[in-house]
Amino acid sequence: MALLSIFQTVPVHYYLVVSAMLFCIGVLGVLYRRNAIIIFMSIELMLNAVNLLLVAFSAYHNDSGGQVFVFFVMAVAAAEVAVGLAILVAIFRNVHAVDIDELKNLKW
Amino acid sequence: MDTIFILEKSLIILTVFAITMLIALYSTFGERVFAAYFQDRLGPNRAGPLGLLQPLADGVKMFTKEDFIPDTPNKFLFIFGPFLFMTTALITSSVIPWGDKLEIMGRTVYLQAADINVAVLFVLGIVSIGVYGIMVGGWASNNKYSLLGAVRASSQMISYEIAMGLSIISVLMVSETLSLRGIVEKQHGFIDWSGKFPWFSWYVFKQPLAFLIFLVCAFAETNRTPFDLPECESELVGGYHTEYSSMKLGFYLFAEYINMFISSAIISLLFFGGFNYPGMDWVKQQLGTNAATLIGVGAMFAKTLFGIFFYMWVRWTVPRFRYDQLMNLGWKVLIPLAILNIVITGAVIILSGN
Amino acid sequence: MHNFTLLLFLILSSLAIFCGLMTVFSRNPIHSALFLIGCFFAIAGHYLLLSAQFLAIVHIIVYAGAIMVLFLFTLMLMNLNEETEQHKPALAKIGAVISAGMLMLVLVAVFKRAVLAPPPPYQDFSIGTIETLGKVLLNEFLLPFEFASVLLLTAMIGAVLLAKKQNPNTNQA
Amino acid sequence: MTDFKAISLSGRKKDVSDKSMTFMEKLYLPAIAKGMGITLRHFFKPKATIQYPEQKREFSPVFRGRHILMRDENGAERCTACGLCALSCPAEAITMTSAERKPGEEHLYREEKYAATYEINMLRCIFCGLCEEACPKEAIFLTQDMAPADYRREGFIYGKEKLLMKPEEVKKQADA
Amino acid sequence: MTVLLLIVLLPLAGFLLNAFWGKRLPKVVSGWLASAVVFVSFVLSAYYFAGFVSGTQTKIDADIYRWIQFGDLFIGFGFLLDQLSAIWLMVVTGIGFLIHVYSISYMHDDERFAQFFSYLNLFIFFMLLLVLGNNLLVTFIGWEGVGLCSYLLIGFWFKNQDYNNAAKKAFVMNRIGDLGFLFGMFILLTHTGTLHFSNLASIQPGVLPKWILVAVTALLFIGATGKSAQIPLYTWLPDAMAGPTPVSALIHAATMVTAGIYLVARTGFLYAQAPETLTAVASIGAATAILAATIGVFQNDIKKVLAYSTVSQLGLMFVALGVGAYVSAVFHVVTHAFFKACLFLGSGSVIHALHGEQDIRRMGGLKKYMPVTYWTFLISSLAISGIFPFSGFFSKDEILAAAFAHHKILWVIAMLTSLLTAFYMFRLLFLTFTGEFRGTEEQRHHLHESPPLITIPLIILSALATVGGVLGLPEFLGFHHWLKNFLSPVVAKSGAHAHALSHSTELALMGGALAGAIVSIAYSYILFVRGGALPVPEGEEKGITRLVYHKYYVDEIYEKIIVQPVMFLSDIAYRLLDRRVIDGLVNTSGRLSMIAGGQIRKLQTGYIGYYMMFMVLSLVAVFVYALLIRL
Repeated sequence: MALLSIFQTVPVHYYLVVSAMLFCIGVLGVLYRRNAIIIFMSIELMLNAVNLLLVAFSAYHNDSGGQVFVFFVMAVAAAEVAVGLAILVAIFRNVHAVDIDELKNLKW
Repeated sequence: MDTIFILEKSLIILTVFAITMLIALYSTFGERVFAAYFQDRLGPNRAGPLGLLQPLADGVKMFTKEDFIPDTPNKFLFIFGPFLFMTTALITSSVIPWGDKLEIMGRTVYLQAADINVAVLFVLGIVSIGVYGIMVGGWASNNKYSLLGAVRASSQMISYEIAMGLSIISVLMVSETLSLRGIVEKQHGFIDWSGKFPWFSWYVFKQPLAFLIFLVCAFAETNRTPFDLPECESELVGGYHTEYSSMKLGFYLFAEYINMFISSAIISLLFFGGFNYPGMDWVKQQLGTNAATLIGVGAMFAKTLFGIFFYMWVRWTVPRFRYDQLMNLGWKVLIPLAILNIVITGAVIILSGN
Repeated sequence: MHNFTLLLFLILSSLAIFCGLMTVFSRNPIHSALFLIGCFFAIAGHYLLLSAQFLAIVHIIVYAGAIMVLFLFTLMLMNLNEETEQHKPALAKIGAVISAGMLMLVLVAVFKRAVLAPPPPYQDFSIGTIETLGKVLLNEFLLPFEFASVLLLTAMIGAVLLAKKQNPNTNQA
Repeated sequence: MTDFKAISLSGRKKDVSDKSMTFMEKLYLPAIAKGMGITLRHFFKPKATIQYPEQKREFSPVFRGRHILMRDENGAERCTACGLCALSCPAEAITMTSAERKPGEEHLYREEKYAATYEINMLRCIFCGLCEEACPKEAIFLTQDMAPADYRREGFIYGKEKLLMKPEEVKKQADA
Repeated sequence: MTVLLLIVLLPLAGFLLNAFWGKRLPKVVSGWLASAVVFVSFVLSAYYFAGFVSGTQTKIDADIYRWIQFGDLFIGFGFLLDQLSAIWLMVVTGIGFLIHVYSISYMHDDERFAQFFSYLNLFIFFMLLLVLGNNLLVTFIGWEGVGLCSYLLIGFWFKNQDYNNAAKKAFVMNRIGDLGFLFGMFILLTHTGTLHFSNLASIQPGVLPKWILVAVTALLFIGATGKSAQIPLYTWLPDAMAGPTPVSALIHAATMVTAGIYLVARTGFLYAQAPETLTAVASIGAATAILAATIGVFQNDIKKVLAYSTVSQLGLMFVALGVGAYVSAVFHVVTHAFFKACLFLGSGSVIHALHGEQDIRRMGGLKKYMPVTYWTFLISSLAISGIFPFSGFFSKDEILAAAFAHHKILWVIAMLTSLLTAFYMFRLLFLTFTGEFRGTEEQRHHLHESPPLITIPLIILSALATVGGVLGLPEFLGFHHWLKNFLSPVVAKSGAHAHALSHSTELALMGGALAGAIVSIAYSYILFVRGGALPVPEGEEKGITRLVYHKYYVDEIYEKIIVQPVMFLSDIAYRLLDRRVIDGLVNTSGRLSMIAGGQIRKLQTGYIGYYMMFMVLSLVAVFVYALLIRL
């Protein structure tokens, strides 16, 4: 059955705005918090904002390439989280903090 | 979407829900009776005839006990945990095909709440969410034993999810579909005459290694003995539900039995042909579709109930693992074995030329 | 029906944004993580709305089932609570909000100017199915797919190496 | 590896060795299957449970249960409050006070002297039966009954009203 | 082509094997491995050579791959094998193999045995590259490569500072010559656009301006003087005797030093168009020949005598080239390779027996201790002196005849040189092998004939020195000059005009030379055997003798007029330019960036939050720019 496109009711601009908002919330989280893990989560949020837009435009252009891209983004996100959290755990073990304002020893 | 369709689906959903609850209810009873039997005892038999009203008595007890909430900063999460665990346990039953089709008044009714084409993935997804119930509840309890139990549960579940998913992949390679109904239909009957030489059509005979891995992982995912480390009494008092009482504890325990039921159902779907039974074509010819389907439903439930029985049987046979042994088994044995199984399956598929 | 879709979209969007904001502003890191999970579920709902069923479920499995569990796990292991967390000075917070708001404004302004092709009258619902995706993934994108697998393997090894406790006195792992 | 052989008293001893396991043993599957077989066998075994209120297990003939103060064939108390039972009791559970029989009480007490009160603390009693042995008048016996449970400690100090043989039992005893 | 490539690559493989795994191999294995690869190369070369002799083999000229290409410029990496290179192939691999075998015994006590063989193999590789290159650039690679190996091998015993200096001297002198070579190539490349021999040869006479031809040939000849030790760049060769004796035999007698001859012969078509250069070549060759011969008369070091003899013989060859007698030059190269290699190896055998003693004043009477060495040495000395019927007689006579035909003065000088040659060679022979032993008792006690691995190459080489003359029997006596016919496809174009001398004149020349040689030998016999004369000790020379003994003070003159001014200039440049200007600039820029870094460093607070804030703000700025300005 040929259902009507979702974009007849929900203009694709809406998705642009929603993902822009999600992205900016992610940016806000990165700037606002000092806990490295929450900053990490905010980065995930930004990635997901982009994913949402990719899927939306994949549907908009009837092209599955966008969804494949989302797939790769997920793979990268998973790898990033695995390594990033391992690094954070290692840092926590050494300095007992995941506060980015305390982790400033790399400036020299 | 016509009204009858909605009505039909609602009926099925309600039935499935009721049956799930009922079976979970009587699993608690069954657990106690079977435990007794394995220990040469009789088990509860006083409430009602043969003790069949015992679950009701338990329920009444649970509801009437004091609902204790510890001094925790996360009261909402403390209440939310069991709720979440219960919900995720129940959601899975929506994609399970309980039987083939019935023909009632010219309509073909499939005995399944929703036949989605990625059902296997759906099940995996829901199972992966299930861990939150334990984590949230255990963390919100504000108790180190609960937290340890929750951490153990989460690491155990996400570890064994991998092996479970990998073992399913080899089944999917044979069945070439992600729909549970499709997988069941691929295991039609009991003997498969279509190949070069006849062989059992059930996947337990085609993928014995995958079955074994999946079975072990199912035990780990449901936190059952010998993988019941998250609640192991001798180390962690009660694990993640140490602080729970009354019906919130009841939900946790109940959800565990629902999980057992669902995982048994999935094992029977994936490996034991679900609602298939030997001679089903003959029965269909002789007695018609509806009768054959009903017998199929019976077969499905028989397999599932045997699965539950098997859970209890194992519980009273195999001792609990140590935590490092558990992780070693998951990461160093099951995952490599599952990957090996995928490779072998792929090789066989390519060599057999289809 | 159409209004129903729009309503669903609005509900999911507001849920996602609310959960996103709560992720940032929750004082307790674990609450942040839980709100982020909620946000991911809303996004998964969006995917379903866009008829990307496979991606929706993979999204749940990967993000909710694996990544966020890892986050929660780490948080619980470190036992980070709101009492232990330091917060930025108010000035920095205001600066953060202003910066993010500026970015938001600029992004919206950019998107407003975007010239898009006319919306398709009919949607091809087969692009989100696992068959189509699998074919595209293993034909057109085979090499990136392999690279992704290598990336994950590398990440796994790296994570194991990093997380391993290094004890110079003993050789045991 | 020292081949260490110990003497097995129970006859069920197995020699323990720490030799490395073979591949089949490492799989554990045969061992698990064997274990499952054992549990399944027990599943079908006859059950050892005795459903108590309905079914009761026979006591052994030498079982020593709660005490009873005997009456003679006429229904008179046999006890003369001589105190030998209290003296012989290792747990010092028995206390009594004696009294002189008044005229007209001959049908109640067999001798001139009788126990006005007779108490046994059932929490102290060890059911050794020495009182039974010591009694010269065959007045106290340990029965096959069990001392029933109670909610209060006082309830376990049995006075004469609990210990004394019921009048209707005199007939039964005579028959026996 | 593959086989050709194999010839070149086998020694390279031997070098790599010995360089990387040589230390782990037993000495015997690494030595024989190195010899074997050269032997296989020799066999393969012989296959080609036989093909050329029988006429079945044709010229090979092919590029292996496009090496340098941009615009019109194209230089391939390729090989050229014709009769001329085939002869050199035979000489290099054949004599190289014998010397390898000889070295196994000679070097067996050295701890860097495998390294020595790896250098030898590398040298053979570069030499083959030099000989087989089909354009000047490939030849130049080989040219530089052999120079490098020469440096490595001269300084092989680098713990001795003198040896190191000798190696450096050889290297620097060669560099000066190479500079000429390079400039010659540049000029050629600029004006012809190609370096391939085949393309250069096909350029018609008159196309190139005369001055270019003269300049190119002169510059190439400067390169040749460096490599072949001619005036003014000859002083490195005697010093190069610091290297192990097999090195002297291989590099400084038989192969590398003939590279200059090869280069001139190869580019003969250019020289043919520049007679001015040819005259210069002949003059320099003659001057070198007589100068080196006179110095040789008064040398007391056995290897130095041979070294000056080599320089002198090379001068003779250049005379032959200068008068256009290319065939004679090549002929003399071949025969010279035989007897000079034999002489060097023989001297090595003597040195070996005397445990490193090189001064002939402390030798004598070795004949009875080392008969094989003596006899082979004698044969080679006869050959170099031009006694009939040894090979040197024929080749030297050809050169003399050609010189006579060209210009009488050249003939006189060449004749004098050959007389002196006969004299000092036999002086050397008599002082070394006859009379009484003048060394210590210790040395006498250990005197012994060398082992077979040393004597067998000596015997083979002396046999070749004896019969080598058959390659070019004189035509005027009615014989067939084989070498001339063999080389005719290559050197015909070079315009080697057959010297129009009558038979009687040639016969007279031949007789005169022979007679002169015999007289010289007799004189030295009277002087050193009968008279028992000994060279005067150090510092007691008088008059002209003293001048000659000190090699005409050439080294000292070079020191004064070239080295010291250069050093002085360098010193000034170092103090002024390097220290002040260049170092100052570098240090100032470094200091500036340090100061700047020190200031900018304060931006790096280490707070990730600030960095991210900057990132976001920059992003905003970029977007604003894109929105407001671009759109």
